[in-house]
This record gives sequence, structure tokens and C-alpha cells, in this order.
Amino acid sequence: MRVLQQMGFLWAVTAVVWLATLAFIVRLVQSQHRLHRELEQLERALQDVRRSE
Amino acid sequence: MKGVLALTGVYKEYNLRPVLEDVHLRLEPGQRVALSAPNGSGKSTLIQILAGLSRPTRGAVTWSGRPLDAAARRCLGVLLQQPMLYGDLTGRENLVFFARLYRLAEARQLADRWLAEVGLDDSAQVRVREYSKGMKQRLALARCLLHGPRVLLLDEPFDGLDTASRAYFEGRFDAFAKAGGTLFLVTHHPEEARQMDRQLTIRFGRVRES
Amino acid sequence: MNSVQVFWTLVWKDLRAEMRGGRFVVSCLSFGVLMVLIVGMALNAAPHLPASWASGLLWMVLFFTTALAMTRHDAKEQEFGGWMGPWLAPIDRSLVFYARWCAAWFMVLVASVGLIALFFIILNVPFPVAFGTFVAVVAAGTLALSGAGTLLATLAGQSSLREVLVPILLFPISIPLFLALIRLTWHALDPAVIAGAAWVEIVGAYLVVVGVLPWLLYELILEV
Amino acid sequence: MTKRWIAGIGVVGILGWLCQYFAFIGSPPEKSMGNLIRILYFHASSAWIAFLSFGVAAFFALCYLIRRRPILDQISSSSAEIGVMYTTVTLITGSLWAKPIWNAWWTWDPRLTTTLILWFLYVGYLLLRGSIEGLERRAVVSGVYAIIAVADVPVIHFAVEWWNSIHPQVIDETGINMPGSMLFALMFAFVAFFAIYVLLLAVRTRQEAQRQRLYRLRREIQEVRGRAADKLQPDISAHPQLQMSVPKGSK
Repeated sequence: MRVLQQMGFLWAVTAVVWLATLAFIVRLVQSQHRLHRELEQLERALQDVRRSE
Repeated sequence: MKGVLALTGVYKEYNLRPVLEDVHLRLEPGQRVALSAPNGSGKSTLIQILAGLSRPTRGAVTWSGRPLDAAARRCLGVLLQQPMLYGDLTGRENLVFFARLYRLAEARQLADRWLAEVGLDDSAQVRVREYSKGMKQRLALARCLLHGPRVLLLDEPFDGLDTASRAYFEGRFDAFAKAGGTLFLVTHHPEEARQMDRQLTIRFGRVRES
Repeated sequence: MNSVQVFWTLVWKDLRAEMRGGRFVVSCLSFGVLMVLIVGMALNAAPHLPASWASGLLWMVLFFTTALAMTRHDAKEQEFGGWMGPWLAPIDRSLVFYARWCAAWFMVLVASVGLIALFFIILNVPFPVAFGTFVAVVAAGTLALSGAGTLLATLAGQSSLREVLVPILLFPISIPLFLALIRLTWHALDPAVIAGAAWVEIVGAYLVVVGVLPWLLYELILEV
Repeated sequence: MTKRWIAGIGVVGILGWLCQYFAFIGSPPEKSMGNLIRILYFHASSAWIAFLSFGVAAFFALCYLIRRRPILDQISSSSAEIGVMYTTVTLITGSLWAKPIWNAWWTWDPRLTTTLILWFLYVGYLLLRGSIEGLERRAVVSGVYAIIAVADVPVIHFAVEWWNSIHPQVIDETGINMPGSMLFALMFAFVAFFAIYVLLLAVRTRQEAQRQRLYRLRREIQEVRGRAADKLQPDISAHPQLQMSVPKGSK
């Protein structure tokens, strides 16, 4: 019983560590996507302006 | 003491975007210079750098060839959009305070003289918070002239003034220039700019003659 | 010599503005007294507080009132662009910081004298045995506290969250100071408790850091 | 994403699995704590990484104040952000460790208390940073704060320790005499966490740099547009999608 409880705490700790890391990475990837889209849009706009010049 | 306020190779970035690029500017004594440019083109930034309120990213601001240090600030009179006064002090106290900051002798008499000069002697004991816009501007004028500057830096000084006050301000500035002072006026009214000796504008961060 | 005169001119300006309805002392005092009252109720009108609790509560009240008052002090300067005035004058700009610190200290001190008196009366705390030590601790403590508060209010001055941010930054930064002041006050209330020189050193260190840092940094923080 | 990034993620993933293996299987249980000692590998490593990242943040903030290169500020703020994440992990795992051992979620242990204060210090940092307009001003103010905060950490620890020494000692520090295999697991966990930290820092910093590129592109467009307007004179606002927008905060 005691071992089981200990393992429960142990797994909770592992979950916290890796889930936190994962959450950080997911957030990074999300904002990366947004940034990427915005950059592409701007580059296209820049080309448009250059062509019309 | 005559002096030249100059910018050499001044760059200013804001949000990693250059507002001013490679600005070279010399304000000769006795010259009346106008700067007119559209909003957001860096006019205010330029005048703040000249006044030493903002630090350029690169480049130098000099007074008579030396960096603009504390002592050189004594030669500048600055009138920006905000009056730079304390709302809780009376008009007289404000002037006395600034006179003391500039270490002028007989601060009280000087303050009284300047209050009479800008026509505020009736409201000397009234708190600045209760002043109208025009009264604040007059007091700000007294504040920036009281230490006898050599250069006046003005950012839209006629904003919100009635015709009479406006004529008074213009007369003041003309007298200042006639006495050998340098005038640097930022405005977005072309007719005001045309009255000056030299007209400048800012285009894409660079200052040009126009 | 001249710098000293300019310094007093700057202090005089703050104090004069305060007397003209600055409400720094009044708001400090009323908020602080209210807190003392609430604390008294929270302790279920305990007839006799242990000296350690009394000193802790006293500094808690003082920290909160100072942190809240500091943002008000700062807002005054922004109103008509007043802060730029001294900035244009031919003076060393860090002088502006020291003057504001001094003015803030003076006002906090005035408020805390009233506050402490009421604290002793309302919570029925016995008069401090080592009175001289007590006065010194309060003076040094409020000096360090108002210095740290003025510095952090300057840092947070450009932030849109200024009002909330000053307490949020001030508390963690000055926890050692808080602990030191509690221990030293405890010692003053009950000299049988030995405080230890390390606490005096911590208060001293805060005073030195707050005294020296702005001289290097003040212009850097405000002039961008 | 280039191959380098994929390789980096792969290495970190393998390190993570190995770390998990050494912590759970490769190392023996401890005498008094049993399997709970395994928490230490994660808890201590994340705490070290948290301290490390705040140190890095302060170091690069100092470099920024001296050299004024945007990249230095980007590294500094990215590191502080990761540090807050690891401090949070440290606090939660510490709590999870304290509960079975001392039967309390929270004790006034100096290290725990210091870590909590540290967390508040840097949450304050993020709030401060997120609410200031103007990239340069933001960088200067948050840089100054980061340096002050790091300098304050030893003082906080010292003070809390001193303060606690008069209270009855809750924890006795005797105990963990580590056999080699445990020490190895701990060190391995530390290396793995360090690798993750470096990877996160690199990605986060690169993102900030890209943001900078975004601003620069906008400026370029403005210039091109300006030249066109100089030639044609009328109607600058022909391309409404190109209107300058001032970047706000980092988010």
C-alpha cells in the first residue's frame, strides 16, 4: 500500500515535469506558426509593392 | 556666450525601427529654423533629442562642439506640448522652483517679474491645476525663458492659443531671435514655417531642407 | 554646496505639493489605521499580543501603506509633464531621485508616527522597552523601504500596470528587509530577545544599495 | 524547421527517456525514503535549471545594458521566461515530495521559501516586461530589474535561513549519503534538463529574432512605398495592408 502511494507521488512528479515542458513547447510552436504566417504575408506584400513600383 | 547646437550622425530607433536616420543638423546663433513634417515622422523625437530628454541610439548631440552635458542644458529653453509644470503649486511657486533649479539669484523677484511679463500677476497665487490651457502655456513660456537661454526649442507653441496670446508669443519669439537667440520651431502649419529663415522637413527619418 | 541647495529645492517642491492637498500622508494614515483595525478584529481583539506578532503586524501594515502610497507620489510627476522640468535643468539627474526619496521618506515617517501610536493603543501593545532602538529601527526601516519603493516606482513608471506592479515588485525584493525589521523591532519591544548583528547588516545593505544604485541607473531608466 | 532542429529535438527526447530510465529503474531506492528519492532527480534538476536560467537572464541583461544589441535582450528575457516555468515545476514537485515525507504540502524550509519568493520575483519580471511600451525602454527597464533580482536572491536565502534558525528545525539535513548510481542518475537528469533548457532557449530566442525580422520587413515596405509615393506624389495609402503597426509587448 505504501509503495503504491509512493509510486503515485512519483508518477505525479514525472507528469508535472514533462507536461510542463510539453506545454511550453506547444505554446512555442503555436506562436511560431502565427509568426510564420505573418512573415509570409508580409513578404508577399513586399513583392507586390516592388512589382507595382 | 554664443553657441551652436548640433546633431551629428544621429540615429534613433524605436521598437527596433529607425525613427531618425543619420541626421546632421546645425542650429546657428540668430537663426530661426522651422521643422514641419507629417505626424509620426519623428518631429517630437528630434526635438526631445535636441533638448537632451531622449538619448539617440547612435550619434552625438553637441553644444559648441562639446557633448550636451548638465552645464550646457542651461543654455536651452524648451517648450513642448506638455507645459512641464506642477499642478499642486501656484504659478509663482512653479517659477520660483525652476529659478532655484537653475540657481538664479533672487528667485522670488525674478518670478514676480516674469509673472508680470506674461500677464499672470493676477493669478500668481492660484494653483496651476486651475489654470486654463492658455494660462498654462504662458506660464510655461515664462518657465522656459526665465534663465535666459540661448536656444529656444518649441514644439507647436501656438496650439490652443487665442489670437491675442498668439500675437504676444510671436512677438516674444521674434524679439528673442533679434537679440541673437536661436529659434527651433516644430509646427505642422506651413504658413508658420514660411515666416522662418530656414525650413526643414523629415522624410523617412532623414532631415532635409525644403 | 550648490547641489545641496538644489536638492532641498526639489524636496521642498514635493513637500509643498503635499501640503497643497497631496493627500499622501492622509491616505497613508487612513489606510494604515484601517488595516490596524482589521488586524485587531482578525485577531479577535486579543488582549495581549506576543512581541514577535506585534512587530510582524506593525511592519506588515507599514509595508502595505508605503507600497500603495508610492504609486500616488509618482503619478503627480506625470500630470503636466512636470518630471521633465528638473530633467532639463543644469543639475545632476540622480539628484532628482534622492530628493524624491527624501520627500517620500519624510511623508512616510510622518504617517508612520501616527500609525504607530494608534497601533500601540488599539492593539494594546506595551510601550517599547528599548525606545531609542525602536525609534532608530523605524527611522532606518522606513528610509530603506521608501528608497526601494521609489526606485521600483521609477522602474514600473512606464508600465501600464503601475499601480499593481509596485507592491508586487516591492514585496519579494524587500523580504530580507522585512524579516530584519521584524526581528529588530522584536528586540526593541523585548530586549531579552537577541536580534543578531546580521539583521542590522541587512538593513544597512539595503540602504547602501538603494543609495548607490540610482546614482548609476536613474538616468538610464528614465531617459530612453 | 530544419534538420538541425529535428536532430536537437531527437537528442533531447532520447536524453529525456534515458533520464526517466535512470531515475526509475537504473538507480536503487533509498533506505529511509524508499522510492520517493526518485523525485529528487526531477526536483533538484529543475531547481538548478531555474537558478541557472535566472543567472543567464541577468548576465545577458547586463551585456545588453552595455552593448545594446537586441539579441542580448532576447536571450535574457527568453531565459527568464523558461526560468519561471522551471521554478513552477520545482515548487510543485517540491510540494509533491514534501507531502509523503513530512506530511505537509508546504514547510518553511529556507530553500523552499527562497524558491517561492524567487517565483514571485520573476512573475513580477514578466508582468513588468509585458506592460511596457517600446522595445528599447522595455529592454532597459526589465534588464535593470533582472539584475537587481538576481543580486537579491542570495540575500533572500541568507535572510530566510537566518529567520528560520530560531524556529524549531522542521527538516534535519542528515541523510542522503548518495551511492554512486544515485549520483549518476542525478547528474544525468541534470544534463538532460540542461539540454532541454538549451533547446528551449534557442527556439525561444530564435522566435524573438524572427519577430525582429518582421519589424524590419515592415520598415522595408514602408521605404519602398515611400519611394513610390515620392515618384507619384499622390495617395500613399494605396496599400492599406502595409500600414505600419507598432509592435506591442512580446506576445
